[in-house]
Amino acid sequence: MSENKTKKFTVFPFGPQHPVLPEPLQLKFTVDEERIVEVVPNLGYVHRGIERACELNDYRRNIYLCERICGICNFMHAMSYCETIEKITDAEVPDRARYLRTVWAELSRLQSHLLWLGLFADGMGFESLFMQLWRDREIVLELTEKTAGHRIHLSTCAIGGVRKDMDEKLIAAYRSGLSGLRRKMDAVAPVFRNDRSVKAKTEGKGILPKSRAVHLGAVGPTIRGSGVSQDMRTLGYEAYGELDFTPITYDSEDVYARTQVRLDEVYQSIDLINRALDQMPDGPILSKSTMFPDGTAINRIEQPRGEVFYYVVGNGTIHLERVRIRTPTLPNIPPLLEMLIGHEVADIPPIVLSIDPCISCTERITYVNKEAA
Amino acid sequence: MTAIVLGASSLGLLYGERFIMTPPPLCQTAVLLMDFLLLGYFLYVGIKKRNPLVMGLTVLQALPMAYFELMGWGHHTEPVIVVDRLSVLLGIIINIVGPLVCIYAISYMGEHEDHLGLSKSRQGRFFLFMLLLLGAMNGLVVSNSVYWLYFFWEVTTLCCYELIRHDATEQAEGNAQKALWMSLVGGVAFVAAMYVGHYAADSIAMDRLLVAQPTSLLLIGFGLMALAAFTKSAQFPFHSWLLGAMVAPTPVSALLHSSTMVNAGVYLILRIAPAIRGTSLSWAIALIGAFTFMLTALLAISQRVSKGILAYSTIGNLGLMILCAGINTPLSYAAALTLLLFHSLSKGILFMGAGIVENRLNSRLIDDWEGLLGKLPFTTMTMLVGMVGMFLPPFGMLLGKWVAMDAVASSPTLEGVPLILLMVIGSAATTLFWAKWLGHLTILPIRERHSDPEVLLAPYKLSLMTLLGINVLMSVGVAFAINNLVVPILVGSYGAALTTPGLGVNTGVGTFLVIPLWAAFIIVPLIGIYLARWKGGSIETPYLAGENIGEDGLSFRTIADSESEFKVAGMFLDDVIVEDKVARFGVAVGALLVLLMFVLAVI
Amino acid sequence: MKTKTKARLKSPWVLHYDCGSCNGCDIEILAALTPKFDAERFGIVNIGDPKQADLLVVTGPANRRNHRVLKRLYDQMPDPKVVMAVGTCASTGGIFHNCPNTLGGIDKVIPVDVYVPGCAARPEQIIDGVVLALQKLSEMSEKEDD
Amino acid sequence: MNENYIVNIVLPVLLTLGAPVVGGLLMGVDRKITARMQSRVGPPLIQPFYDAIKLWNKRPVIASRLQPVLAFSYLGFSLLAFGLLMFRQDLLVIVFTTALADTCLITASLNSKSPYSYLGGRRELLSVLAYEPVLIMAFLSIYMVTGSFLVDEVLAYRMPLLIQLPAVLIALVLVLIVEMKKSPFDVSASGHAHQELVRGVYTEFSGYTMAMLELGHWVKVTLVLSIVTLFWAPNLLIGAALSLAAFFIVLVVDNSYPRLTWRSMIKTTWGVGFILILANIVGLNLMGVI
Amino acid sequence: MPKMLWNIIRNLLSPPATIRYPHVRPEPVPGLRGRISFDTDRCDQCQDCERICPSAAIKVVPEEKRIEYDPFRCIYCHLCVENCMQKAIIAEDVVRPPEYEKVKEVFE
Repeated sequence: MSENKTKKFTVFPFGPQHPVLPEPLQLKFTVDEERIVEVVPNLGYVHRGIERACELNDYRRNIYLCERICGICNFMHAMSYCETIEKITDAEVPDRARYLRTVWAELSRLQSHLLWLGLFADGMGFESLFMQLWRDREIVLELTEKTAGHRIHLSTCAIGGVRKDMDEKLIAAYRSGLSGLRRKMDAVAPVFRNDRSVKAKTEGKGILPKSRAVHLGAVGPTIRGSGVSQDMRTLGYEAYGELDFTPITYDSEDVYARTQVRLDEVYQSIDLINRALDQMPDGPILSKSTMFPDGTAINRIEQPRGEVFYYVVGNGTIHLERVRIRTPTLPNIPPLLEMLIGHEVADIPPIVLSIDPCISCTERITYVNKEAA
Repeated sequence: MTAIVLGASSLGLLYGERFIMTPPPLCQTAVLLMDFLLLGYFLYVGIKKRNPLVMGLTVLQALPMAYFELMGWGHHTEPVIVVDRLSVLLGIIINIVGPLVCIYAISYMGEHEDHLGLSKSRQGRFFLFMLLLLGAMNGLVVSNSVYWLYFFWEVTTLCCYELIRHDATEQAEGNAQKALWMSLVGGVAFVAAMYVGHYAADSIAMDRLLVAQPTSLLLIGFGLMALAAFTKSAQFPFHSWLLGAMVAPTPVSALLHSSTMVNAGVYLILRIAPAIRGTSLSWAIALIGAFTFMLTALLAISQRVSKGILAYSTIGNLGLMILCAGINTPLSYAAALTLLLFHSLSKGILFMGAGIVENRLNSRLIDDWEGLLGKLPFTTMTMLVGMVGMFLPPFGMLLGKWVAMDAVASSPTLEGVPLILLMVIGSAATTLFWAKWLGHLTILPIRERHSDPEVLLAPYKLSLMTLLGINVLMSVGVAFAINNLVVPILVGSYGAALTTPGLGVNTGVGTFLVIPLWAAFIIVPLIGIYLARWKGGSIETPYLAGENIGEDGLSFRTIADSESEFKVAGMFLDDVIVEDKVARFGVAVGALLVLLMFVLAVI
Repeated sequence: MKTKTKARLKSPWVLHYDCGSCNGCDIEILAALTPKFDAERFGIVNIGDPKQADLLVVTGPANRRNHRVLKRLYDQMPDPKVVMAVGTCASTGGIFHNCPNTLGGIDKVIPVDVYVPGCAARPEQIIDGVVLALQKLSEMSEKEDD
Repeated sequence: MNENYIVNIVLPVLLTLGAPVVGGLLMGVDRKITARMQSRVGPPLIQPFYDAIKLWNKRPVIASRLQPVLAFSYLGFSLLAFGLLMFRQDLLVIVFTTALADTCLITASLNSKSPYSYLGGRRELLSVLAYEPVLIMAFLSIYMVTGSFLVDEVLAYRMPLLIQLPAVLIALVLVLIVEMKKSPFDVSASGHAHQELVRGVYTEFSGYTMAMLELGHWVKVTLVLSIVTLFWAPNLLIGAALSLAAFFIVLVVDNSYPRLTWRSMIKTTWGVGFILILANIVGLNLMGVI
Repeated sequence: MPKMLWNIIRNLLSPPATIRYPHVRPEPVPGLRGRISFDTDRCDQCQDCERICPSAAIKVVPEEKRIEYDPFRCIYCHLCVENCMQKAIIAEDVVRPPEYEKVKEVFE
């Protein structure tokens, strides 16, 4: 009976307010029964106009504005902004400041990855795992708080260096805190690596073939999970060049691979911080520069979610001519749309979360996918 | 008019004990003559439509019949007509539901022909076959002579064929021929059974065959009859004709599914069941029934067409009855009878309701029936009650299913286990497809729009309400129904299995508290209505992740601030249950099981 | 205290909506639910469905696109309900005061009962804010009875 | 007043009315233990009651005129099923009555025109499909041992059912997981961990309709736990301990698994459940017990 | 065997990680970026803080020797504290409590 084959689809909005998404992002799903046939993303709920505000502000105040592009990778945004300005003004960053920045950048990454692993667990419906990871994440937050007096925003980066120094006590606290964290991660890691039910949720889901990942321009753990060794830290900015860093990649191209990349990077970050603390030289932490930025610079660094790109044009005044920021979630959205097709509604949270969407980073444009729309 | 007379007379028969009659030989000759006429017509159809299957099967029964007749074996058939309590139960079903469907058809065919834009009404022909079918069914359930039984059997085949092809479309023609050849397979089996009866018991009178010493040969005869029954009751592997029958106008389906045709098969199995108690044949019959029940319940989930669901549900319930008949204990026999009675009553309502909706909405897809409760409140309410009546307590159908479960559970463990497994899965799947349909029909619009009030023709209302009334009354007074309709049948061959003490029905292993359940069934929603009145509440827009638009809240804002309406579609799981594949599997397993049945009969 | 009011105080179900925040407050709200702070001790559950929520927790400044979502969510919450603006930017716009697409604090869109300062607000502050919000809820509840 | 009258009428009625209270307390215990497993303190024990009272007193908002009626019917029929158990009636009728209650819930969630609620309702249907056959099979195996579906007779059976039907009890724990909407089978709605379907089947309920659903849910959980209690019928105290143990196991399972899909739910409940029950029945048969 | 099992059992048997705020208020970390207040006696109305403040939460009115500070606009970066030549901005290690109203603090 041909009549029996006439299909009707269910169409529903996923977001902007949705408990699985901590941030407003709308995905309009068309599903056949529970199988996804079409996804249309709808962004812009967080659009604030930060780039424009950056041009209005005193360029020194922008550090704090850029920091608040995203509360999760806040330090990296501030650092990237400072680095770009430093590139324009040819400011020399003291060695100790470079190491401190590296330490804090990796601390941010730790915080972000632990947060993500927790949210991912929550998205899978694994509440106890979520709670456990967020409990362990508090160690990192305590370190952040001890460093800068605040749990989230370090606000320690300044043009030409950093605002705060670390004393011996703090370094000791870092060392013991991180080794405690490593122990706690050892207890949780097998759940992500070997647990059969978690594997059932992640393995084979959200496949992003290597060629498509390159073609669509995925970044960060998303592309590293597809076996492409692309990591801005290999550029050796700040102290990374001296820390013997190699990117982590996995080849299975699915949600599982992306989870493993992030899990491994947690350990890697702990190692990097420890190594940076070992090698940290003494000396000043800030070099003052009085020159207003005049010129153009670009800067690429690796955020927890991938490559962030800063482009700043200064015109020799206190205001900047143009600030352009491309955050890692934006290039990861086209791959996300491809990953989702053909999977079930139940797979939406793990797959959507597997690119670690940071909408508040991405907010600057409304993105239209011509293929899907 | 005929309807009322028929109904009344069958009720009258209820209080007679056993009615035996042998018509004069002239009648028998007439039957013989008509039989060959019928076969001649089938042959003509086969030749005209160039359908070798029909031709072959017709010849395959005409020639043996002629030989049988020439040898004069068909005359030890006294008494020709025996009316016992089983016949009476069937008679009641046929003569209550059947005429109601005919009354319904008066309105329906009018609308239907308006719809098709026919210049010349073909209703005369239609009602001729409808009534002929009812008559044949009546004849079928009272015939004692296998010969007469066979004749009426073929008459129902004829009526069925003619009714299915009534609309004269290509599809109708094809499906009618499919129905024809499958029924003819049953005819062939019947003729073979006659030979077997003759050789094994030297008689083709049912009552003698049933009490004869059961030899292997006789069991094969019963197996052949069961095979004939499977074709009529559309069990696997012969399920497809009943699905094809949906192309006919709805009253045909209503009649075929509820009171006639398909019941013929169940009737035949119920008839032979006492004779095959405790044999492996009986178990094999039960297995086929159980298998059909399970598989059709799953297949019904995958159906988008309303009549398709109903058709699979019919096949499944017939399977359940055959399962019960096959288990062949007093309890299971009672279950089969209860199911038979209530299935007819409920299915009639559903088909009639579905027909009305189809005429109004111009669609048979249940996805299009979304929110019907707001559009056609009367018909939908009736259908909802009919649906609830199919699978939920405290209605009679569920009572029957419950007795069936008790019965299956009481069968010997190792034989019972596969049956139980098939049955519980089928039963859960039944809940699934009914409940999802039920829910889909009740989707209410956010704002109550004042649409035109539903206008229903009087015959529609009359037939729907009467049938619904009878269904509910019977379900409430199920104790009465069981005591008067079911238990007397049991007393004859099995001994009573069901007792109806006080408030409920007792099977000896469990109690179904009919009256308290009914009381709760009525009181709980009433309290609910009262509570809803008291608490009230404003109707609000649905949750759409905060992006609703407008008062209706039926669309949401999406990319580039465009509007998009959200949609919900039914659940069919047809990526899991691929109809063609599952049906093919069913036919294959069904065929194997039929083979197994004969093997077991021989052993 | 009446049972009704007490039950309301003991069971604030939270609907969290992120208007345009930097995620800082959002993760702190989540952190308030996790073991170290465990807001569930007070019956707080992050329910995610406006129809069942009592307490709307908003982070980030309202902007030209999401203000209608915020309004709709607020409207969909049945009374009695309280709104908590968490973080500086939800209160006034904060650091995003001069961003061209923001409208400022969420009180431009919906009435706000409690403002929680901080950038990002700490879980302790959020818990304090909930306590304040509940006091307001209790007043509302008692006023309703009069 | 004679004693029979008390035992046969008054006690069951009281117990039935007490079911929501017991269920609520169990939910409180659930939240407390779950919290402790996540190294949290957790809400007070009577938190579920606060929730329910609060919900009851919220401003009524409904999704359709039918919704509150069906929501109450869900509660009413759940209570009816529990009442039938307390009146020591037929086990199969109890299952069918819970199916009636479930149908009310599902219809209520389907009829509120909303995508999330609709998807949730469908999944709820699938979870009924997952647990109902296993539950019926479990009852059939009880019947095979005791020779009756009447709870009365099961209670009077000479030895604890657990001794003969240990595997059936494990299958019942699976049912309990589905019934309690716990991970890994919380596909239709989940209490805590965030659902892709928001609140799934509960999405469109709020205020008093939601309160009734909560109560109905508690009653159903209590019902399944009471059935577990039957497994040590000679001494119902031990039975109660047994059911609490089952309850605890459900919590442990809830906290050690993520949510799986409905496919794996049906595969697990049917696969594991049927195999356990069939193995048990066939085993008993081979040993000549039944 | 699920890998999470041992974790939850360990959690069940060990005391909870909750700090029981607000019944127990933990000691603030040294250097906590908490609320700020202005010492008007030391302030020389240079307006450095107003210029440096990223969220424009401070407004100095030199004519009236008045400082308006909006704690609901402040992002607590303590940039003003560091940059104040006169050390007139006092940083406390207590966080600003929530309020029903957005009140501006005025120092005169």
